[in-house]
Amino acid sequence: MPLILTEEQTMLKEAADGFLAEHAPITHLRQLRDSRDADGVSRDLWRAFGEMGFAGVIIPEEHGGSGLGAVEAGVVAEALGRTLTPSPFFGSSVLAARVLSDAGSAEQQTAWLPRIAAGEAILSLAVDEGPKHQPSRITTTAERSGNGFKLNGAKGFVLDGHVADALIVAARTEAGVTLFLVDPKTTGVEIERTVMVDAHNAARVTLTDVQVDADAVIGLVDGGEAALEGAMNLGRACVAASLVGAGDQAFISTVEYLRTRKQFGKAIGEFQALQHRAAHLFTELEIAKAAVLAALQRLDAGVDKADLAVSVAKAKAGRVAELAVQEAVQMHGGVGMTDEYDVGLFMKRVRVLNELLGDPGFHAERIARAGGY
Amino acid sequence: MPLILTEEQTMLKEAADGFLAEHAPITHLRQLRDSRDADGVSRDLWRAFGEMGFAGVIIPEEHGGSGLGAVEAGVVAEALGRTLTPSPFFGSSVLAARVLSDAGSAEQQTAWLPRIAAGEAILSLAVDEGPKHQPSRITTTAERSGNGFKLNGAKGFVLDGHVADALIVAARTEAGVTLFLVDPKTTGVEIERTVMVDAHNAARVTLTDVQVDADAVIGLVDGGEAALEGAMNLGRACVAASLVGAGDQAFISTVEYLRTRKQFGKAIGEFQALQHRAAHLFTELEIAKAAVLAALQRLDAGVDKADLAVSVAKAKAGRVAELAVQEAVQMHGGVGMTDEYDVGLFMKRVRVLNELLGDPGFHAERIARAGGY
Amino acid sequence: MTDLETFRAETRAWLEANCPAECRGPLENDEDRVWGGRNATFKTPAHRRWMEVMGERGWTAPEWPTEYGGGGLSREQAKVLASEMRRIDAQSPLSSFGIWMLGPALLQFGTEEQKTRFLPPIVRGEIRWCQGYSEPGAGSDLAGLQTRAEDRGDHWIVNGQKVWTSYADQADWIFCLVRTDPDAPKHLGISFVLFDMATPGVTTRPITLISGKSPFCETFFDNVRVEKENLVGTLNRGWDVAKALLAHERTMIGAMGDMGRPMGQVAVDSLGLDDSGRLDEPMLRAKIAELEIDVAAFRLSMERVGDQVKAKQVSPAIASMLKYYGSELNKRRHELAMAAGGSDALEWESDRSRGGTPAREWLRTKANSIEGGTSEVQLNILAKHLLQLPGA
Amino acid sequence: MTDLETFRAETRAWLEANCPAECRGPLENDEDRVWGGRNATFKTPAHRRWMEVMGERGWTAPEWPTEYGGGGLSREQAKVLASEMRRIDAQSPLSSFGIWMLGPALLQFGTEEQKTRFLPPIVRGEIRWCQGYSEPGAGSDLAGLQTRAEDRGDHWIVNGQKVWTSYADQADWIFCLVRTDPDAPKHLGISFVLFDMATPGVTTRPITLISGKSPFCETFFDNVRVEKENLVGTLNRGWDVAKALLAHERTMIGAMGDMGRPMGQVAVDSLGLDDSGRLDEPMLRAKIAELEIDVAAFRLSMERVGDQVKAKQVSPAIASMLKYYGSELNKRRHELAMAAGGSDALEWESDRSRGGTPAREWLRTKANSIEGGTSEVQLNILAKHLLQLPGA
Repeated sequence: MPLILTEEQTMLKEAADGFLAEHAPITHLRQLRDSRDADGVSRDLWRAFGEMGFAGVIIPEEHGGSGLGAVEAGVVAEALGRTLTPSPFFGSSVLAARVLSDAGSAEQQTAWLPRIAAGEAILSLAVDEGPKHQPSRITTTAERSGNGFKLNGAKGFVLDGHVADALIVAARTEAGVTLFLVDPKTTGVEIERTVMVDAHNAARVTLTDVQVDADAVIGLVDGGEAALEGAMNLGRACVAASLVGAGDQAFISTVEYLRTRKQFGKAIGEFQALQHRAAHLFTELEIAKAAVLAALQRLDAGVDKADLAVSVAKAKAGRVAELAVQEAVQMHGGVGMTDEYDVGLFMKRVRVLNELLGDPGFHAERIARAGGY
Repeated sequence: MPLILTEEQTMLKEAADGFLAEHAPITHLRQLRDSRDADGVSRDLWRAFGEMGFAGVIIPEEHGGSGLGAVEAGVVAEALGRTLTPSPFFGSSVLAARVLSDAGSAEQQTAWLPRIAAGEAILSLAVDEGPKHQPSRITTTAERSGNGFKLNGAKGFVLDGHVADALIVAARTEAGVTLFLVDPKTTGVEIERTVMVDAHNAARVTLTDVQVDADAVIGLVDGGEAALEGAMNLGRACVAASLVGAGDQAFISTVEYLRTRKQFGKAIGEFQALQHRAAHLFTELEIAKAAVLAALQRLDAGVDKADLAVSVAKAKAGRVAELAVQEAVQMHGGVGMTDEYDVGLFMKRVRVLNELLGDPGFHAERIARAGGY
Repeated sequence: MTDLETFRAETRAWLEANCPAECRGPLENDEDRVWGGRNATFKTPAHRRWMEVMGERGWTAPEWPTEYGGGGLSREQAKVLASEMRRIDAQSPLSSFGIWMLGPALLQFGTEEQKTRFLPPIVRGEIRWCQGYSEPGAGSDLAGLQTRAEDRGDHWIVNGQKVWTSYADQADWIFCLVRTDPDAPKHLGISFVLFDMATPGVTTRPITLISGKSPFCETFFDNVRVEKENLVGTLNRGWDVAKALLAHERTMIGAMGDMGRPMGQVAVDSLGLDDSGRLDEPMLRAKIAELEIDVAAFRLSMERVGDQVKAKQVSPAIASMLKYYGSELNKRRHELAMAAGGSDALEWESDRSRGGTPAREWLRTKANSIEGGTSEVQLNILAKHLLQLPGA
Repeated sequence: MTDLETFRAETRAWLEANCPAECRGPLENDEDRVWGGRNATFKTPAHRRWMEVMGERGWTAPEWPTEYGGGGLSREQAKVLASEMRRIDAQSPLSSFGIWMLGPALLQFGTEEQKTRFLPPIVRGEIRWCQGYSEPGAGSDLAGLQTRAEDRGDHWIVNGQKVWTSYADQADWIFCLVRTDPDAPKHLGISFVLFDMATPGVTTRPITLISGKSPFCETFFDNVRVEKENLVGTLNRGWDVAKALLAHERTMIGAMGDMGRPMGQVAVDSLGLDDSGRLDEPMLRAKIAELEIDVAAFRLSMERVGDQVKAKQVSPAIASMLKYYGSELNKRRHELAMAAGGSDALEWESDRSRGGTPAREWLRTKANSIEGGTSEVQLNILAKHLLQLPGA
């Protein structure tokens, strides 16, 4: 398969870019942030997302979704990276939708997938516990209790957890990891919104003797790891796409600034030292784009070692986006440091996306382990 | 103590630079290399080194040396780095001289130190065994046998081992490491010269049931580690000084080339991209110089954690010298790739010095371990 | 007992007697600093007292001559004073751009009258100064500034705009670069002048940074009257004064790279160790070790440059080297601190993150390589003055 | 069976029948390559036969038109041929700058007569070509070349010197840039000409590189006669031909970054694993993992550029991106290979190091970012053509 978007995918990209430019440009983020919006995310926008088919991009058509694949989810994620739009896309449309589509019971799917696709429900996946992404070391426990389970533990970095209609909680059971669908209103669930540096949304979730029924289990008891890993890999590739979107957009603004800003009697883009750095960054971004598209395509193709392609993409996109926003602020000079200019917002968002679902170091470690060294 | 050379040290530096410029400029290295000299090193030059007081720079005056310290040894090492002169300085005047001064018996000192100082004898320290410097994992053994010991093992990267009048071999004994003074003509000692990429000299030494007397032991049985580590730290700091010398000299030639070479109708040093890279490299070199001088001063002062200062110096000087020679070849362009120009010789030498007594990764690991992480 | 030992003993006794308990121990946060000035605020009355007693003795500016209110100490005595203050963990009695920047410039370029008039109130913390250099159109190209001063006989009328004026909204006076000859080559038509921020026509507006609120302001001059007696140095040669002052600022900013706890420890606290006793994030660990080597080497380099300057072995342009490397290093340091902090460090408002301190500090460091001359400007200076490359 | 399947079956059968056993399996070293030419040498008679049978079929240049001796294959067929050759590990029958570089230029710019005359002997390996571009004074500034061609009616007289002429001492003919109008702006007075290296006045001298002996030569022209019929393209517009040809060369050199065994494995072989199953050099390990990520991403980027070029979604200047990144990556790769090899890799002549192969390969990679246009030139091209920065 060629490493370029198909015609349909290109149309989707144009639709997503167009929709976001009109309905959720960066001013949308600023408005939510500066008004100290209680949710930090717009439910109206989210429903419009549903109507456009973006919220249900990977959800099967029989459940009201668009029935598309990873590449298409990545296209939407990249567009969100360009406009920095806060939305429950990663948590709800990618991670939760994928877990439920893969491992959910018919009842669970019927109950939630159409509502996610319509942008009516927001679901959140609760995996991380410490400051770093370490999904192999989940310590939240679920003990058998009555007809179901009793959950105890603390989760952090739960995307949009404070506005979630349901949580998917990964907990350790006797012989593995199990995924639970938890109503946030259940006794013992405490949710604290954590306002993040990028004005996107996350929460800390504390579970104290939270009693859930047996039908809260998604898939098999002790058998949640595969669905979790599958969803996270899709999530990682989409986050990588968003990193490329954010990095590339910061780069585009910077090149424009280089062309127009004058110092020492000429456009600063005439200075060869900046030209070379910009050309280097361009190169890195193109290479990151290839890695991200390849990872998405491989997820769709279900090939062996797609997880490694995902790690390459997440690590590479992360490092490159980091370079892009650093160069963007530096080349913008003083104004790049002001809240009034947008480049700082890209720097903040890239920092968060880099931490999300494993930073470049986490993925480099996966590459090294898989390479037997 | 100020981080600059004293007046006496400056005079020594001028003497060393002057002597080498006259008697052993880079043409001396080329002559030895291109004539395929059997030794790869000039004994006449080495005796002249002795007469100048360089060969015995750290050897106490009562043994015919100059009785100076680490800073002075570093001054000579830096000068050798600038002219790429092959000489037994590291192996004989630094490592072996330090081991014997620190731990040798009166007989051993009397037998060897004056001859090293005079440039009449060449001694080599045999530590490394595998491709990397791992002095904590010596596997060469010395078993008690008759009135002495029987040595077995294989050593590599033994500086000037093929012309050594005596070898100091680090071997594992029952409860530690012991240092042995071994006559290379002893039965069971096989020495193979390994012509190195930089046309400096090293050898592989194989020891098969090599019988030595008890008086071959330097210092205490099982107690050689301290003397070994002390000598290696001095050696590392001196190698770092040589790295700075080589890197700085390559940089000086490059700046000169930038001023004179014309392309696109102007001196290539007018191109801002090259200016910034040169200025960055200048900065790195100045910082490396500070780290090296500080390490040498701390060794002389005998302060706590001088070993960490040495690791900082060796790692920093190594990385910076590597950058310096890479930039030198690249900025020289095609001619930098030719054997006719000297920059390639600097690249080769820096590669070898980087590997010698622990590469930057080895020293970074020491820093991390010492930092408790 | 040598004179210096006597001085140490006396200083120790005096500090013990005069440094209030409230003024010992680390600052809790930057807002607790004492800046002095007409509208000075103090965390406690003790902080005011501490500023005043130190100011009276001239020890807020220990090496300035006593005739201008300074401490009149020798370099060695000043080092003793500093070490004795460190010994009891005494806070700085006064933070002041007057002491750090304007004072040295006035001592070098000012008239006797200016020194007598302006220096003592600086020492005593009575007048707070700010710096008017950068303009919206003239950032790196500082000499391209447009704020103009029209000659009106015994005074100038100043019109224009400055930006990045630290604490302009709280300062009493400003030292400012203005264009006094619009027809001269750009470096030659600039003058260095002083005026009161209360002069009619001066307005300020704070700038919000990506890290949040900031001390920086935009400052507007609308027909501001400036007396000619407040010209420092020669007319149209203000660039020389500015350069001397910038070298000072650069060394200050460069020194940032030297701050804070060892990064390895920061990371261990956040992430813990693995079974082999190594930081439980191998890739991050490798980057931290490289950083720590660079930090250690940079610290030594600052020391060496100090010694070289003292021994007159180096050009003053070397300040650009420290500025460049120190600020890049500090940025790298905070990138790693953010990685070590993980998602905890991403919180922006929580108590847990002390109001987003790690993230705000991280973002703040991005200005290090811009303020006081960008990294690019420093590299240009090095290429020109230290490498003497053609056309630099 | 589709046509392509039929073609595959036939190709497989033909290769089985015609590719000698001696020509299967990896080349032992670079000197075993078949370069053809008047003075061709062959490792074995089988290697000559292999070149000849492939040449007859046009399969040394599979996609060239049959009328010029080529294979006349479609892109899909050519891929099948390549994959079938890989299947039996067939060695390349012919290495040739004629096929890689001159041929595509002639197909685009040559006259019918030139194509008929020069292409078939290239395909059959009868004439070996070399490239005369760089000059001592004109490296990166290729268009600054000084070799001049004086007009003498039906021929030119060429005088000057070239450098970095690969295999000039073994080539039969040269394609060469010469200045035909010394008064024109420098890009406009250059012509692209062909001549026989046996012409009186042509001499060559090999260049020794830092990695040892090399295929590169200095080449001198002393009153060399060149027929006007051997001009390719338009007089004084040789720069267009040269540029087209360089883009080709750049992609080739960039592809270097893609070569070889995974670096992690190379390092494990040399250094082993620690108790936790990780490479026993933690700092090196971190660098290798970063390299492998970059190598994997670069490989994908080459694939993507190929697909973009095919879909006409990208400027041809993109070749500069691959050239730049690929050669820098290859240099980094060999730096790490040297670190992984440790002191063993420093040996220069021993059998153990196969005559210093690791070190010689490492040193050789340093030319990657110089030959075919330096990294700096590639960045200039990207800044100008892809970023459209002013003054680039």
